[in-house]
Amino acid sequence: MTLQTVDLRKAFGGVTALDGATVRFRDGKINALIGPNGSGKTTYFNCVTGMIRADRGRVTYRERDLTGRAPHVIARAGIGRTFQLCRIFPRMTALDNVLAAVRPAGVFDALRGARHRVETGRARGWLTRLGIEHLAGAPAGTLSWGQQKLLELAGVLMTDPDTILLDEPAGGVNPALLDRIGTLVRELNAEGRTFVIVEHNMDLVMSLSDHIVVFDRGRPIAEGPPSVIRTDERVLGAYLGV
Amino acid sequence: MPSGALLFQSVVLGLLLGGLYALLAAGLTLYFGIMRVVMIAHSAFLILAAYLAWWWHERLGLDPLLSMVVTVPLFFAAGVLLQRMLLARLRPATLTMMSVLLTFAVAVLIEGLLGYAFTGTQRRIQLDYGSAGFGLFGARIAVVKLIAFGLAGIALAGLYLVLKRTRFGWALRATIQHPDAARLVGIDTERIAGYGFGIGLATAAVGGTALALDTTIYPSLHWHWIGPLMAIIVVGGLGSVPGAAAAAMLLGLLQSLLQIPMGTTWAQTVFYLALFATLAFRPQGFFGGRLAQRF
Amino acid sequence: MPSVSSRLTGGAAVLLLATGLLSFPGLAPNPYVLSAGIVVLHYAVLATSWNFVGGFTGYLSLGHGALAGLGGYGTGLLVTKAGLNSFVALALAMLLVSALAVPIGMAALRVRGASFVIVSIALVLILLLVFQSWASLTGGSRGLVVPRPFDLSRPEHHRVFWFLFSGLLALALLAWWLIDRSRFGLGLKAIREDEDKAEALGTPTFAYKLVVFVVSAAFTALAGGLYALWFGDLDPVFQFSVLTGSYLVLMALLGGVRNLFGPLVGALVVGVALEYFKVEFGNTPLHLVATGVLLALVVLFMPDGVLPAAGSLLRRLRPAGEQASIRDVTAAELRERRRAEEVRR
Amino acid sequence: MPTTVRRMRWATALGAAAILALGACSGDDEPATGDDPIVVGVSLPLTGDFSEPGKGVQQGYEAWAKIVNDAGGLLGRRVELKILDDQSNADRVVADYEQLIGKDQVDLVVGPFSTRLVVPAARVAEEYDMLFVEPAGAAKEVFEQGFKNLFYAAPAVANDHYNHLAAHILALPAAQRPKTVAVAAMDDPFAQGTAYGLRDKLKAGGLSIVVDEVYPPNTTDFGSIAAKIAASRADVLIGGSQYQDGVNLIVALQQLDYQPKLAAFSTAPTNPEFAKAVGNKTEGILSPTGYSQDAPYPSNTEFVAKYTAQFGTPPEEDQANAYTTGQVVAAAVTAVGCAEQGDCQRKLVDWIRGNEVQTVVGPLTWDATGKPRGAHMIQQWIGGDIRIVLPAAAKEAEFRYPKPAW
Repeated sequence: MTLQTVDLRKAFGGVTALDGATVRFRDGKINALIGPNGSGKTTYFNCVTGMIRADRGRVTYRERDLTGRAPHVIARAGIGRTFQLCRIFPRMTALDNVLAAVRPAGVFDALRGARHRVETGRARGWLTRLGIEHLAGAPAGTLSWGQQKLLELAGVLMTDPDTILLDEPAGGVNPALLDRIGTLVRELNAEGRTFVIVEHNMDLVMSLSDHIVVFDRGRPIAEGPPSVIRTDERVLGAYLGV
Repeated sequence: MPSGALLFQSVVLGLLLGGLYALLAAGLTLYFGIMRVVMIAHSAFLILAAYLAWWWHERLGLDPLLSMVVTVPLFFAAGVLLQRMLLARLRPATLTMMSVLLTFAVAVLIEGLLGYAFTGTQRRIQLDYGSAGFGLFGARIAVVKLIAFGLAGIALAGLYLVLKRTRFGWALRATIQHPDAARLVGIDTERIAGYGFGIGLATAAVGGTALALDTTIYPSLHWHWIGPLMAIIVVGGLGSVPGAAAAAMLLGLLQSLLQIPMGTTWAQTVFYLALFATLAFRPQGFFGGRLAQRF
Repeated sequence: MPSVSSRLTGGAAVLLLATGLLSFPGLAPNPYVLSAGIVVLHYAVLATSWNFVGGFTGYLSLGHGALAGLGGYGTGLLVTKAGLNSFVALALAMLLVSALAVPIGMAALRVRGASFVIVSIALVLILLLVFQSWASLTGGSRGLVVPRPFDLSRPEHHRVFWFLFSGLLALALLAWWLIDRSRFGLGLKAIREDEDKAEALGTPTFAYKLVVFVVSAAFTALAGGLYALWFGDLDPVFQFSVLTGSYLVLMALLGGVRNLFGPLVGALVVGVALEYFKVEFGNTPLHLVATGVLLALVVLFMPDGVLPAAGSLLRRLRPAGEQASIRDVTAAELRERRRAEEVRR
Repeated sequence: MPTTVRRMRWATALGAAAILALGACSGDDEPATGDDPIVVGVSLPLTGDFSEPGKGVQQGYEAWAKIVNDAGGLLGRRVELKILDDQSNADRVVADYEQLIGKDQVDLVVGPFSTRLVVPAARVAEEYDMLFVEPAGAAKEVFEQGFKNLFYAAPAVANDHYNHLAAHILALPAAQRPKTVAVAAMDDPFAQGTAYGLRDKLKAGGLSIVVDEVYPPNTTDFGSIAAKIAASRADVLIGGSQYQDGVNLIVALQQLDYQPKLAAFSTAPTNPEFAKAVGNKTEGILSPTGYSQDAPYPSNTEFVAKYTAQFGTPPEEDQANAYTTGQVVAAAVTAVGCAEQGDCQRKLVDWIRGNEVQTVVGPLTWDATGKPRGAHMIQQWIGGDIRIVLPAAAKEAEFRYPKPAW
């Protein structure tokens, strides 16, 4: 039914980043992907979204085989993602950053003005919802770190994805904003969007997620609801290096 | 049908030429490995070194090979300065593109200055042993070509030893493979990158001297070299020194052999065809080089 | 939303340009000045055409001289060998070059930056070889003489071609402006800013790049073909010269690649400067030195060009002019973050 | 902050430079001088690929202007040269003549160097109805463009350079006559013209062409071509060379120890640097020449003496060709009695077409396309010196065949 991978494997030179990752996420839920540094979480995201081609294994989403497809194809299949270190288009305005996610329906549609009324309205709507509407005209590079993270999310939401992969949404974010992001994820989830979140902030993970997958050395070692994961010995072992 | 002697002669010439290509391509691929910089000015420095060797011979009457005593350290310093003063100032986000333009500008600058200093006249070192040669299994090998090949071989071997056997080489390889990890273990990557550039340019000094022994030089000659060299580093896999050396020998040999049926001009196209074929079918190159995929 | 003032500036620029283009032939004191003007205008068209790729996607091609040369030779050969009408040949040559740009683009754009530049330079060098060697078709180094399309005296010939080039420039500017404000243009600019990110948002980056490369090639070929009809003598050495491509890059960068009129302004400055260097230092290769130094300075200190630099200068004169410096700081931050990200990957 | 400030400064500086450049380029039209010299415009490749021969041509023109002026000028007016640099570039050469004729309003124009540049330049002159005598466009293509105002000021076009040699070889008894020919020519209209002129005549005479190579002008490595030629063991070697390529090919052949019975190279062997460049292994090498310092024509004696006094060395072929160009123009101007743009140019053209001109390379006449009617002399390196060996009437030494080893 949902996003799943079978035996995903990826090595960089001699270093194995993914070592047979077989994972199935829960549709309509907030999933979390945790694990110690270097356990392959970001590589996993990159393989799922087509940024990196896996050496072996399959990626399927809603019965569709997405293995080896280009990133834009995967994005159009309904999987949106943010990046670990928040990537925006720094020399474009915040509004244009969001509008850049509009997908033209054809050649003539592509040549229509970028600031079309309907889309601009939608884009402003997302900016408003994320609380950065007042910055719509500012070059994105001049926004603060937190504002950039929100802006990136606005861009992803503009593509109207069913599933959203967030790579460390809490990284470098102040507590007030952290709360807002948490609330936002819950709201969006309630509207029917599935989340997969890579995160180191355990408080956020435990309070937010319905289902947790734990990675170690490029493969899942445990999964389950927060209550189970919290007490799993293998997880503790992985984190403590036992 | 070409005779066996001609074929063998062409193989010998191709190998001798390939050696020089290998040395020059090694320098070019070193820069790319260190900084993701496509160093257009590499062949301009090559011609500069050739001019210095020529000048050395012409004015001082000394053997051009001795000019390396001056040019190699000089080029090393120039490489360090080039990296530290110019390339390090570029914004990382646009480094690859802008460095091409910057080194292109340096190449044009060198060409202009060479033209200003020595005019556009073609120059050639006249050596007593310039037309000497000896026979080998029916092929004839010119002494100067053999010296050039020997120089290239020694310089390549030296480069290999520096990279593989010294602490500096270890740091350099670490910088190439993982700049941030290298920084974490206490390597001053900026300085190492500078020295890496110096070594790259020093190979151009050796190559230029080797080139000057047996060919004519003129200021705009560097365009003639940069195309094949860039093709070689792409075919070899951007950033892979052994890959570049292997591709250089192969393409040099191929060029030499193709000259028999196709003539010199068409034979040169082999480099570009290999370049396009590589990018179209195997962008990561044919001899490894994991960097290529992303550039 | 474009503000009223920026619309006014834009309108004034268009008006100024139109007036300049229409009145120059009348003002030129002699045919020489007019012909020198055509050379600059030709550069302006080429630089604007180059800017479809360079400005929108950030891919800097050093090989556009080759596309212009192909347009020129294509037009010339279709006139001389196939006996076509000059302007039919021009249009057909444009289509042929566009078609050829597809496989070239596919090889060059598949991978990122560095390979693109390498291919663009290789394109010039390989075409030089082919057009020199394939003498039975191209005339080789003997050159190709392209017949004049009109039977006019030389000054009249110049005047007609001035207006033809002006029309082509207007067309190129119009097309650039249309793309600039379109969704397609926004996608291209996103590629320039962050190609991975643009693709992650669903933009088919490869197709976008390819399309805009072909559009750029088409305009470049038109400019080259028109030049061939005007100039009459084609020689591979001059048609397929890396230096031509570098002049285009210099012009566009100097003027500002993100600005509609940037390449035009750059062509004006560089074109006039080339003429000036020739007058001042004609007997030496110092024009190369000057070109090199200028290019290096632009790359090091003004990668955004004079127009944006002048714009931010104006902004600084007003009180609230902190934006530019803020952006520099963030760019530096961004760099650190990118680095850190690559470590973890 | 610092970056921004620095950027500003550059913007200002560049803006100022641009304004200066614009100012400097506009409106420096020269006022006509009172005593009204005859201004002769010429564009020469003083930089770029052809800069070396370009300088030779320049010296020839300068010598001509000086000698004419020392003798009182033309029609009582001083001759003044206006020389522009075309950087060996066809775009520039056209702009230059455009400038000379349109802006500077010169009275006469003469030709640039190299066939590649002559054709575009001649078209400008043609379209402004200017007489165009040129010293360097020797390839046959120049005369196939339908130019009506063009004249080549030398004894013969490239294809006819070796006529005397071809006739001599084909006249040899069958037993001695060479059988096989190897040709290597630079991809250049002039160099190919000379080589192919001889090649085609020998082929028509029954010799077989075993190697026929073309190399681009920028070739520096001749190893492979030399290997092919050496492997063919051809009796006759024809090199269509400019200068350095000829030297390189000869050295590469010597490295392979190839010894032909006859070796002919265009232009290279007549260069004063040649012997030193090939390590003095010059024995027997042939070359055509349109000019000899020792030629007995009266104006030549004067030219050699005065040129040597002016420049310290005797003139070479490039200088002589430029001088000849000047002589042809001067003869026409003197005969017609005018030198300015307009109708006068037509009269000058008509006069040259109908008359014979005495020059330092002998008497010259032209056909309707501007092609001179004559052939070159053949020189051969003998005992460390280059001597005229053909035609028999002009020979300074005996033609040596087969040539001694080099």
